[in-house]
Amino acid sequence: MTLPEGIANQVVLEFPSKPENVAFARTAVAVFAAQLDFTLDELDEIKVAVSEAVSNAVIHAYGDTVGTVRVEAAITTGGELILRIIDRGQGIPDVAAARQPQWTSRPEERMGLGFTFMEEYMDAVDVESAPQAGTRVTLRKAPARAPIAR
Amino acid sequence: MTLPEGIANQVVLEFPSKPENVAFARTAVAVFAAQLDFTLDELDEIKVAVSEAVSNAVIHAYGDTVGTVRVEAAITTGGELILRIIDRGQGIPDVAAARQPQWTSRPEERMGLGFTFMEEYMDAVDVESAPQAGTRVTLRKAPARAPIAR
Amino acid sequence: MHIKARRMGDSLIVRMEGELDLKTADAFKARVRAELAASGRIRHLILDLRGVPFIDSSGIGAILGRCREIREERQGRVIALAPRRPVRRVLALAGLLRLVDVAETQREALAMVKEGSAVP
Amino acid sequence: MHIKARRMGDSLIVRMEGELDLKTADAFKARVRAELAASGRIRHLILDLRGVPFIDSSGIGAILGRCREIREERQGRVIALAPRRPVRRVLALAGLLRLVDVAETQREALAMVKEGSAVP
Ligand SMILES: Nc1ncnc2c1ncn2[C@@H]1O[C@H](COP(=O)(O)OP(=O)(O)O)[C@@H](O)[C@H]1O
Ligand SMILES: Nc1ncnc2c1ncn2[C@@H]1O[C@H](COP(=O)(O)OP(=O)(O)O)[C@@H](O)[C@H]1O
Repeated sequence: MTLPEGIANQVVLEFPSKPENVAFARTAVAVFAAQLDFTLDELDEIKVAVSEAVSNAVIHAYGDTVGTVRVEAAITTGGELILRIIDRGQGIPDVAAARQPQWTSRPEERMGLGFTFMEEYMDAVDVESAPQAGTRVTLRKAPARAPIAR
Repeated sequence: MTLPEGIANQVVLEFPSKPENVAFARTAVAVFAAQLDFTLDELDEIKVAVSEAVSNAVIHAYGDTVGTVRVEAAITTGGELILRIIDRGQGIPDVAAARQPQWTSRPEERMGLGFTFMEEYMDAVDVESAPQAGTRVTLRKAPARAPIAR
Repeated sequence: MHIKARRMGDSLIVRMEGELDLKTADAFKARVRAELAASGRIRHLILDLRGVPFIDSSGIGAILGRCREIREERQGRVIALAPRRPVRRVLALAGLLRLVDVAETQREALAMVKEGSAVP
Repeated sequence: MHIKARRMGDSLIVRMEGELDLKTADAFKARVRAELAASGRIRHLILDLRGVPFIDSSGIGAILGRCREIREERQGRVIALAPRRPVRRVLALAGLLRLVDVAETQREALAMVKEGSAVP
């Protein structure tokens, strides 16, 4: 494994889109993130953000079927955490709308707060999505007490 | 992700062979294993076994270079945990010798207890290895209080 | 997630142990609904969150749904009992503290539902 | 892994916080060696393991190496202070309890090295 330029360490997780794997994913990512100097509050925030992004892949991406969820977690040489949560599901037709607080395609069951929590708890959120191809959510966060070196 | 016949759930981890990722791997596997009804002692045992197998891939497989370590963790429909720790490194010339207690190729630094700990703490240990192709260690364990259904 | 529920006067006290997320929210929801259906006397809901180390928007959604039922159908109150720091922060972030009061002890929670018996 | 070391009489007390594995064993080894090199008065090693939740064969190897140095070069004893259950089980499994005595308190550990000053 030659690490990409600017990446100090990296782990990849792959698992089926089952609800019980949401806890696995957020905990595994938090353990990896702890290689950086995050506070406990920050690690909790990362857990929530991962939980939201992975829950979305489980609920929204594959309808009633089970697909693969891939989580890439990297630590840059500058000390920033970059997370990518990737599915090969149905995609988001209108990303800008979906990111609005309280916007949800399932108003009966969901609150539409997933993206809001990701925004609130991470430094940056980026969403790339294509119909029938899937969705890739990129989340970034650096420890507040050790600003990233560039 | 169509799960293989007889597999109820499965996660894959991939990471570079760096010492700091040993803790990541054992913790992530333990979190996944907790989906079965293991006791805390059993989860500790699984952590030790994973730590040994992943440490071996980090120390022995790739010499002074960094390679990829892959960990596949599966739960069978019968309720057994199956772990595969896979590297594409130099392989083990004589597996039977290597598995002997206190046998190590690095007597200055190592104790040769890794395989012994794996044997002691898991129900079954299987080692496949080929020179210059790599090593695959398979570890199995079922919760003692809930014997596997077949 | 382990859930225990018991009634005290016109309050239902639900004690949870475990993380409240996509996997576990349905069990919580089903349990509270079953308890409410079983007893028309229940007006208030006290959620004992001491054993809950984590919550996300799926868990928030499950709590919010119960708030609506309690407040609209029973004209009662929902009290969160001693949420841990990460859970408290998420409750605040979601704006749930406008609908749910926080008590630090069960005694305090029971006093809260006794004192003001109307929706606050 | 945080390591603190201090000398009390002819004992070196090393307190560790964190998991003792491939990543951290070297720091432990280097620290004890440095302390031993710095003071010829040290005869005994007390390893305060209260803050160590995990150990594997890499950690065992690091402790065993220190045992050899203490016993052979200083004719002293090594005491494991209050190892937690998973650590204690691995120490036993590795056969290390033949070389290392276990004390439950620091007081007990210090009494142990005082009483029998020879290798047991
Ligand atoms: N991975 C995904 N695949 C398909 N659609 C998604 C995905 N993630 C989010 N969405 C869409 O975006 C909407 C908003 O997401 P979110 O803010 O997390 O709220 P919620 O999950 O509560 O609906 C979802 O309702 C869904 O329609
Ligand atoms: N993944 C691996 N790749 C190459 N060699 C290995 C691997 N795992 C184990 N070995 C060989 O087997 C020996 C015994 O392994 P083990 O019992 O874990 O002891 P130790 O790691 O302390 O040497 C090692 O010293 C090494 O030579």
